[in-house]
Amino acid sequence: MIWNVFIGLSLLIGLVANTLGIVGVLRFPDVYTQLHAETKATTFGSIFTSLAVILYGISKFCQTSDGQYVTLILHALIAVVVLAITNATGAHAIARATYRRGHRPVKAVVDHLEGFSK
Amino acid sequence: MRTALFCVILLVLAGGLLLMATDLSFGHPLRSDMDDYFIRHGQYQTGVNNIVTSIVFDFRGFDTLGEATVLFTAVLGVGLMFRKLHSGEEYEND
Amino acid sequence: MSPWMFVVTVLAGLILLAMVRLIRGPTSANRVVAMDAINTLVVAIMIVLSVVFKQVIFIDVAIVYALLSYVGVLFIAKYLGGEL
Amino acid sequence: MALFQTLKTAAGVWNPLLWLIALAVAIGIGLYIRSRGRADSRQGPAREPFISGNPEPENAGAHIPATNLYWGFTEALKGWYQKLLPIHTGVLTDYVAWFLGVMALTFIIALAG
Amino acid sequence: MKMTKIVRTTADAFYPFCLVFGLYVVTHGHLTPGGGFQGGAVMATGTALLIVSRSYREITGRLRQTMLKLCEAFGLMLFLLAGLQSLANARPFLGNWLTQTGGFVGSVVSYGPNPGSLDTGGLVPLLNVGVGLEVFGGLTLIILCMLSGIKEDRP
Amino acid sequence: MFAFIVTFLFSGGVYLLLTAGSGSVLGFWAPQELWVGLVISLAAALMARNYFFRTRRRPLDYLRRWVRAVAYVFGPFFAELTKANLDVAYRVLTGHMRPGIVRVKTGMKTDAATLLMANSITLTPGTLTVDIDEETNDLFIHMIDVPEGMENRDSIEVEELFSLFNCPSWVRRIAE
Amino acid sequence: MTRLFLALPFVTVVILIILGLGAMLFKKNLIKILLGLSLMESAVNLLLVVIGYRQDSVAPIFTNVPSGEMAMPTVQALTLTSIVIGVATSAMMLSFAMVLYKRYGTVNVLEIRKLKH
Amino acid sequence: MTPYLFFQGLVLAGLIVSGILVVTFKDLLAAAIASGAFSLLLALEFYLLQAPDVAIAEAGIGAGLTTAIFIIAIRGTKRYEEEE
Amino acid sequence: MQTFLISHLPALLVALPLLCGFLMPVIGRAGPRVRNGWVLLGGALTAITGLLLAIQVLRFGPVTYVFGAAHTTQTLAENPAAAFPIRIMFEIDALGALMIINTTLATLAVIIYSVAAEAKQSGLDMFYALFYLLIAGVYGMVATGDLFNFFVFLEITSLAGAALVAYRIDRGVAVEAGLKYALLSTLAALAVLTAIGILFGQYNALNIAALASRLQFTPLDKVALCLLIVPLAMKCGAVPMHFWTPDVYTTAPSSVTAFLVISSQASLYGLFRVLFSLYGAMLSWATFGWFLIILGVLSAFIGVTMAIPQKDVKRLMAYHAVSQTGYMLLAVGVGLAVLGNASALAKFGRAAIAGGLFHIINYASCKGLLFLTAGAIFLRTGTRNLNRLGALGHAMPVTMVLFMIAALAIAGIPPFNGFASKLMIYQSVFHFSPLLAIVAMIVSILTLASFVKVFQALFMGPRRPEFANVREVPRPMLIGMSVLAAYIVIAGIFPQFFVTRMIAPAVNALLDRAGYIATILGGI
Repeated sequence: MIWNVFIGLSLLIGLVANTLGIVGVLRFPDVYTQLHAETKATTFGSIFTSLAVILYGISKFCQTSDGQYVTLILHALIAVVVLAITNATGAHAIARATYRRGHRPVKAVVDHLEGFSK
Repeated sequence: MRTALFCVILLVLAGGLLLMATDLSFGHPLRSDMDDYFIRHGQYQTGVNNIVTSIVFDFRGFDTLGEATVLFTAVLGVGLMFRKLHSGEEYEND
Repeated sequence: MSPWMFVVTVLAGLILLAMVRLIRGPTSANRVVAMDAINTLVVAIMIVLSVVFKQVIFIDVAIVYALLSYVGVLFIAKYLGGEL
Repeated sequence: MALFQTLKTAAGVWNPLLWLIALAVAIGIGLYIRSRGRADSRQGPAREPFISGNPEPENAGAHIPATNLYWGFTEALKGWYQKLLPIHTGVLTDYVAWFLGVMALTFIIALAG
Repeated sequence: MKMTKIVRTTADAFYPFCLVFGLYVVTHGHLTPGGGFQGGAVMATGTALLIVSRSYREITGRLRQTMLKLCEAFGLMLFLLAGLQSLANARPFLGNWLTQTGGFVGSVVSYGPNPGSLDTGGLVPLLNVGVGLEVFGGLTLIILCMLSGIKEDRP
Repeated sequence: MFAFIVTFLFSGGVYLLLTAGSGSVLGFWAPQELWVGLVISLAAALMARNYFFRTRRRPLDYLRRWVRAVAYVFGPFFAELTKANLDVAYRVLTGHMRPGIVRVKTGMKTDAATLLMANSITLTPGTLTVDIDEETNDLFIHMIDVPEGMENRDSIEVEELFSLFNCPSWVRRIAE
Repeated sequence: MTRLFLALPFVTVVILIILGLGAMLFKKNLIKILLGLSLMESAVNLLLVVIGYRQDSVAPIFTNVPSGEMAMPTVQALTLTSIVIGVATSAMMLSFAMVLYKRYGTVNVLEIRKLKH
Repeated sequence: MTPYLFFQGLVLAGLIVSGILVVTFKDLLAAAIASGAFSLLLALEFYLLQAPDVAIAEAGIGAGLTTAIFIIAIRGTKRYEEEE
Repeated sequence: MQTFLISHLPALLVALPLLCGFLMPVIGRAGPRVRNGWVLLGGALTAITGLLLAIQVLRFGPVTYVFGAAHTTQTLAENPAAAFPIRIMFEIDALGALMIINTTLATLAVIIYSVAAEAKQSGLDMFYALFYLLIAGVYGMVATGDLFNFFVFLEITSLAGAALVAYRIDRGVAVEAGLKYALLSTLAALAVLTAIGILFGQYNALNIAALASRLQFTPLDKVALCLLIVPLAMKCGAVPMHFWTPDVYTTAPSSVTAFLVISSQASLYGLFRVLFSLYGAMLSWATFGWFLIILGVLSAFIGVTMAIPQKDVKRLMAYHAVSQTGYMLLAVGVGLAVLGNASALAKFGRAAIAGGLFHIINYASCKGLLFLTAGAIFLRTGTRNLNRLGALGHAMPVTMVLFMIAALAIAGIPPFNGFASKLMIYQSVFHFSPLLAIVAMIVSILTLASFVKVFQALFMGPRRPEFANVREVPRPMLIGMSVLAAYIVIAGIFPQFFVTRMIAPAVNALLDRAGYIATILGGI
């Protein structure tokens, strides 16, 4: 039973984080701030929904000790790790491309990258 | 005029194809004897757990050969497009 | 409706929301952001759905998905940055 | 011999061997008639081609370009060609449109009839 | 032109992962979702990562088109010769002459859900490997060739 | 040769993770999985050895670093990530922001450390890596809320970005 | 309502096919036409898979599967074949378009018409 | 109507929307991005239809490589579709 | 050993060209001599396999081959009453054998020709590899008994064809034609795939015979029929959809053009197969018979009138290709229209179909030879413009004779083979509708007229200075062309031999839908 509480909690956190992330993508004015919302919030949300799956796998494994739940846990873990790294790097790539394209941050107070060119 | 004609063509095609939505039902195939055979016997006959793979590589392996050939053809085609021409290799096309 | 299914449905709704950014996004970079968000959400959906369907092997799809859409994003970013 | 049988069509027969023999006979007759002619008939000014009194052109100028060969024919069928040639636009979209149009027409024919 | 150090390092780190995962998908094609095409596509994505993170000149210095062509031809020949080999084993073309023999990849499988074992399937894993190699070489070559097309006009 | 071995070990580890739960040898693996895994890791290592690993280090050291990396991901990094999300939630709900791009001196010496640092920065509160100075490994980050006074400085130190833990030192110990 | 949702997959397929055809008929840019074509290919793949779906079925893979009726596997095999064929044709036609742009300087189909009459 | 059907309806709606975007965007890069998102959703749909093999293939080939190829082709030609 | 090879001929028919094609990029690295040797060896082996298989079919009846089954029982359900094939099968009946002979003839000629004709070009190993894939695709299309497999081979054929059409990339015109071909082919293949999906969703079978035995002819089947026949008619170049034909045939290298004719005839074969064997008894014959007839008449007339004002020699010939395809569609359409009327069928329908099928192989040889001679002229002079060519008869006498043979044959002048098939078509069509026969004859006359023009423009006239150093083409090219010329003369002098041995069984196979189904469903 205690597992179910944790699973439910993780799912809830994941949902809230994802929702906030998407709302951020919709509300924020420029690419950089949207990337903030997208990268952090949706990655966080996906990690928590996957954490729920992992917890589910652990609880099932404790009950049945079936090999397939090991697979479930490990594969979910790998998916999450891959997702986190690719999201962070992808966000960096998009941000850099946007800057190189000439879009400057909206209402920026400081821009050290301005004169720095390759 | 042209646009109207094209729209009529598209409408007729859409109408004909929409028959699918009424005659075929989603989730309840009309017949499935061949697929039932695959599901019941495929695993034993080929020793493959994944029935899709057993069909792709065993029951319909020849299609897969053809498909690999298509990919090979595309690679050759792309290679032909971006090959280096010999110096002075020209064909008159008038 | 099980909690898993509820989560999945809400996430699908979020995908449709993210599509609003895909439609409106003034520049291509905004659209890439929206596509990235959709991508992340779809991976989450796939992982959760493998519990709904009770089929462990489905998670492989999610891994492939997370891995491969990254390449698409990188190509678009490289093009946007004028480096391709 | 199956090889030498006559080809039976819906309403008649056709035997190429007989035709070849007939052809050979005709050629033989022609050659015979030709050999009976006078050898010196084309001497003198009769050899020169008569081109409305103009002098005979040089070798290269004697060549008639292919476009001019059926000028009369295409001129006579001008109306037909004026309809036909603009259809061949060379635009890819038109090719696709004709294909889909025929398909739509066939849909109507098949589903109605 | 090459992308930043961050992207390059990520690509380098993911490259062996892509290869291993692709080969995993290929070799487990008869047990889990996947197979030759999907695994080959994953492996090709690994090289696509390398290609996208580096400049064209650097990547052509490292990835040889000849090797990829050989890889492709080898995969196809594996497929075709495995098919022709079954003629010699009194089966029709592409007959599965290895399955259920108890040998190399011929463990006997009975009907029903089971966790699955790698040494089943007979010819199928072999064909999977062939197609995987072919798709890997082919898709990489396509991307490389198309890139060479856009690099031609720019010194 | 050394790079080959490290890549081989990494590939083998990934393969073992992927196939865990398939049998009972050594707890989780079927015997044929191990053989196939050996072949696959060899093949992958053969192809990827020039990319995956470029610096020279002692093997035992390597292992220790991996353990540290796992600890980092589950400890400080996760805490920062949580904080980042609270931050994002705050911004989304209020819309308060004061963006800017600042230069951060990291002082990282290797590529891996730079990567880890950059990804940590991207996933932690209010910061996003935009560009990198290839020579000095300095990062240019987009901050959603530049603190008062920071816009006047030429560059900032990386430690200023993290409030809960000293992530940069973790990163240095993992990957340098 | 349920009937509508049951018919929705097929309706989607038809809508996507018509969208692709519309792109091919009304658009003048070659790349756009090819995008429409790949859209149609996806739609046909979707049609094939939708045909083979059975309600409340499980995937046709026996590894660690819960008991239940299985979806039809043949169509999935056909779809696999068709996906790879799709990417092959797309790649080839796109490289044609690139070479064409290099020679003609345009990808507008109204200007790619050296061959006519 | 089951939750499954409702969820599937959402995904199909997303498919249709992104399909329309692919056709209507004048900016070819945006169209290619929309095509990538379309492929992602299509893979999710295949996943829902219990076809994980096809989903992997679509995710890998459709979302990753086809997007890459289209981007290269757009780089090799030109980005904007001119007005008629 | 012999029986072993004989029993596996259908598999080898496709496997051998594929083997040659797959190894070509590897072998091509060993140098041009090795590569040419490999090309010729592969061509010879392929041709021998095809001929042996065709002879076997014509002598001993239809051949079926099941791919991948250990025993024939594995192809069927356990209940013999509801037996159905689940694996891919090749089913080669007399019609398939006719197409195989056709393909073999062209393969031989074109391979020998191309070794000399294309010798100085770049990317040749890829060129020959694609050529072998094209050959394998055509063989597969005409031999297969499985609808999805037909689709796969259709794709191979169109993709390889498109890549070969675009071979001459230096000006971009060829690439334009290749793009048009590839795009239309892909569209056609997609339509075929949709039809396959619809049929599979209703009847859950992919084998043509099994599908035919289960067909109900519901409205959805009518949609599938349209989705099958219109693309195939487009691929064989019937008139409102013929626009790609001149573009593609003009710009491709000549050896490729000669083989593209064969590949479009394979589509024609598929069209007949769908109409007769798959749908057959279900169709409203008159509707679809007239559909074919109208397509045929339009093709014949518009094709030939478009040919006359052309000034590019290959483009002119391409329009003639459209026109000649019209004859086949017309003749078979007449046969289809009277399918329900037994007396009319016996009186002239059968002869009409025989004429149409005989014209397939005759036309392929004539048109192939014409394109090959055009290629020879292009090789020596570097132009295809009729206005600039001329007086080549002095320098290239053998080519001139070969051209004359082909032109006379395709215009229907005795004693060449074109006359025999055209005579059959005229007479049987005359019984059906005299007007159609008159149109067909007018078309024939116009064909002759335009070839007189070509002949005059190419070979006649006094010597010209710009072609002073034009020589006869190399011997391998002449040999390749002579293969086709020999067939033209032989089939022209002994037409009855071919009709009784090849065409009549093919007509029976085409009309005997129950037999086609029973070969697979009843025989096991």
